[in-house]
Amino acid sequence: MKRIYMDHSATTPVDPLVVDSMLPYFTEKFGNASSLHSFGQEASEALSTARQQLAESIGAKTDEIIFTSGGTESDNLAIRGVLEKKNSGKGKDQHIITSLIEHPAVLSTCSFLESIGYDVTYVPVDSEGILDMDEFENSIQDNTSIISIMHANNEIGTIQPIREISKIAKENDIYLHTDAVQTFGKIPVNVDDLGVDMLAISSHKIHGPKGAGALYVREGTDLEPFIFGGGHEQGLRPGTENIPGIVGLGKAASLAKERLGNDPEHMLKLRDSLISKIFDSIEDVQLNGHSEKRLPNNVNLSFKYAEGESLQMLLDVKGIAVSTASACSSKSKKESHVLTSIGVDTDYIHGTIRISLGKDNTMEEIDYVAQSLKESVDKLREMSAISKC
Amino acid sequence: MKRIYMDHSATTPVDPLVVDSMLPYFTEKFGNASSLHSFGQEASEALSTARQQLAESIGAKTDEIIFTSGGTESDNLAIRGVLEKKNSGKGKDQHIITSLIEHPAVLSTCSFLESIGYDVTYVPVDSEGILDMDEFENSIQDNTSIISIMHANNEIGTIQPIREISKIAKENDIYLHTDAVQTFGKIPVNVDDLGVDMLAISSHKIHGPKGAGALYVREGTDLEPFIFGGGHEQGLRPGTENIPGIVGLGKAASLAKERLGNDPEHMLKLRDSLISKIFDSIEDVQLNGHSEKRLPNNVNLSFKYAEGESLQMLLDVKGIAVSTASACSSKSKKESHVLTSIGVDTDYIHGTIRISLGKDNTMEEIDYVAQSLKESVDKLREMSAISKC
Amino acid sequence: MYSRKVIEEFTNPKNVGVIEDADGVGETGSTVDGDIITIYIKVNDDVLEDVKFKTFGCVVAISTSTMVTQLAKGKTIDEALKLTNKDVIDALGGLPEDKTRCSGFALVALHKAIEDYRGKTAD
Ligand SMILES: Cc1ncc(COP(=O)(O)O)c(C=O)c1O
Ligand SMILES: Cc1ncc(COP(=O)(O)O)c(C=O)c1O
Ligand code: FES
Ligand code: FES
Repeated sequence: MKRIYMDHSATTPVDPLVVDSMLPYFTEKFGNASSLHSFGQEASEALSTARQQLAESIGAKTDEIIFTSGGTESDNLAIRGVLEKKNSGKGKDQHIITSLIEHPAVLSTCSFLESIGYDVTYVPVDSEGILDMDEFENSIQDNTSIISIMHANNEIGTIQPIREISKIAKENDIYLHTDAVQTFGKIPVNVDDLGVDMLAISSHKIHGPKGAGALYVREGTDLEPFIFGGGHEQGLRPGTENIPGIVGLGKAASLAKERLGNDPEHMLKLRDSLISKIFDSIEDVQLNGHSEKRLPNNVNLSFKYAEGESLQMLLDVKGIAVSTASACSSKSKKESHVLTSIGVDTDYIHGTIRISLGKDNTMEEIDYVAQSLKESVDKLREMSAISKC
Repeated sequence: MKRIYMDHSATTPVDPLVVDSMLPYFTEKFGNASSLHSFGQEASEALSTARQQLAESIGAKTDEIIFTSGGTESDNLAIRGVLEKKNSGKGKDQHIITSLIEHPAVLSTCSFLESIGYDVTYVPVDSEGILDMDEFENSIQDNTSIISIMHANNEIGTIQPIREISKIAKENDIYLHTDAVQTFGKIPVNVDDLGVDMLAISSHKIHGPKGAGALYVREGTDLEPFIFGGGHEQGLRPGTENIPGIVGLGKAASLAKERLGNDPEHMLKLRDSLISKIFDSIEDVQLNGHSEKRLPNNVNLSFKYAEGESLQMLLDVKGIAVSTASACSSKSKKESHVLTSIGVDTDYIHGTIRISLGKDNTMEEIDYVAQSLKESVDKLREMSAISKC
Repeated sequence: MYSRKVIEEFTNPKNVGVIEDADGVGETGSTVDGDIITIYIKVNDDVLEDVKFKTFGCVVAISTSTMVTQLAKGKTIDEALKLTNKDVIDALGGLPEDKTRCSGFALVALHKAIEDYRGKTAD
């Protein structure tokens, strides 16, 4: 059976060009970048090249890039790095502003910080997932040290007005971090245009390898590490550098940048076609998230009378991979905090799936998926104890 | 020029069998292990297999293995995980025991913990690098929460009496963590024989890929995570799992276990031959570390009147890769804390190199290295302002 | 990390050795720090006719030593005193930033050798 992958927000296949770029660094140029000998120099040159590639792709300087093990670590480093630095000797009288719909990498970090004495405000969003700007502005305090607002949401694809948020952050002289894990490669991500001080990237979401990520840290932003060891990555991220992973991330980033003119447009066409096909053929369905300020590859749908996990599994049997909520929480059946925050109706909330497109999906696949989705929803509704039928 | 790599304690080339095992997980079986669909299931099965391979190789149960991004992260998790757990609400009145010659992953973690209010004892070692057992026992306090002593040292290769240390830890009901990054694959590493509660492993030191590592956590050992996000790895290590990296680590671990009967013996022969050749041909040289309780692949030498970095570079020009101290610190010319702790003479300390052998080194290479080392030492001594000549 | 020029100078250093009847000798560093540089000069009519070095130290210590001797040789004492750290580093095609500390030692040794010579001739 031909399988169709439409869960690119969970992870992406590695681009064959990226794999090729990585291969020499496993068996031939395998040195430790800290070593002075020729093997080490090969590794450290590869590291520099990757840093340059990544920096260029987001409009940063090379020494503003800190390589990490992934998006989660980057988010942890941004928030905790700033607090730890400001904290030195000053106690925990610091305030953090974030949103209710952040990824667990940010939310769990914040709730840990709350548990050890920091003060956190979780700003709500409207019914399409856009940050409530009034509440945001009102939440600013004298002791606010960092604002962390994601660039786009991983479940519903809503894109936040980071530039406006940045203006307010700057007026108040507060560091702004954004989690760009879902936007990089799908919409333009330029650190100066966005006006952010920190920005998190994850390699495996942009056709790079898992196990690599980066944090952009604007020059002059004072951070402390939160993992301790040798002084790698400007003292901010210790541990022998994952050279093949970082090389892959660098390559993936420059490919993503190159393809920004084509891939997103292609995905957008597929997305809008899928949405209209579904709305044409299925009743009692709603699209969650924003109609325009939305990732070009995100389709988040809620069906009445059809449970999400069951729907996802029926599609899986047909060879179609989609997600119920975000992959992270799909093993533990809890209501998605994102869907709750945008106020999805209880009738709908349990029937939610996320379809996230990739550059290699085709219109043919869209047709098959729309068709399969209709069949599956029908089937579940027939079975359902609460459907109209 | 044929190059000879003798810096295996810094990092190792990935075994081609390991690369092969990883390849399918980049482009075909690329799913996110948290996803419920078939792509996710492939990933999660790979994760289980790797966990089983690693567990078997150290005599652990599968759910005692937490995958991390490397040895540094594993060490951080072990120490901070225990303290954080015990800490909940209780303040920082806890004591940590470690040694003076640990890797920076442990030492920097401890000095960070000291800086935020924890109490740390750094137990000294004797002139061959063995922990001072009397001082160790005397350092135990009522509030000692964790003991972290490395299995073998990365610079001088001295193997610690972990079993004896474990007995004392158990008598006092204190968790024992050991950093086995340098021993795994070189001497038997079995968590029950060693009697440890936690044990750190790094993939790239055992012919696995960089960017993967593991922490063994004995059943019943209470830990908190120190990175926050989704609930991966039993809630102890969030972030999308690095499947290719973990698959590679699993494969590398089972290969290392299989080859334990042959590889170490081979390295031992090369090691002893190299040492005797050097002592036969060069004057004013000393071997640092223990004569017997020593890694089979470690040769740490100090030469009078010949500076280490210069020596390393002359060898590099001849195509031979060795290290000056540990790769981690070789970029900043500071005296090695390990060499200082075992009391190496100032006449000798600056003339130190570490030669660390691998399973693929040959006796022919040993001859060439011994010869080249003699030439290089002679050359530097001729140039030296403080030699006898 | 090191430029090709540095490696070349380091592996094939010129002017290594002792001038037995030197007119001036200058030494910097200490065994405790792990670097000692000694520079010997032979002066004829205010010109540094010969300059030699002996160095125990890192790649930078050795390559700057040989470069300083090469730059100074044939110059008048005044010209030699005008040599800067930057001249030495440029002649080596640059040095890593974290090594700039030790790059100055050789020049200091040369200055000390000249001082030593002037001290002697002042008598
Ligand atoms: C918005 C967002 N932030 C952070 C992450 C975490 O990234 P990683 O899985 O690389 O740790 C993800 C993906 O899981 C994400 O979608
Ligand atoms: C003893 C020891 N512990 C920890 C580490 C850190 O491991 P990694 O580089 O995988 O973070 C190393 C190697 O650098 C080591 O030799
Ligand atoms: S019936 Fe299975 S999750 Fe509710
Ligand atoms: S002269 Fe001391 S490190 Fe270079």
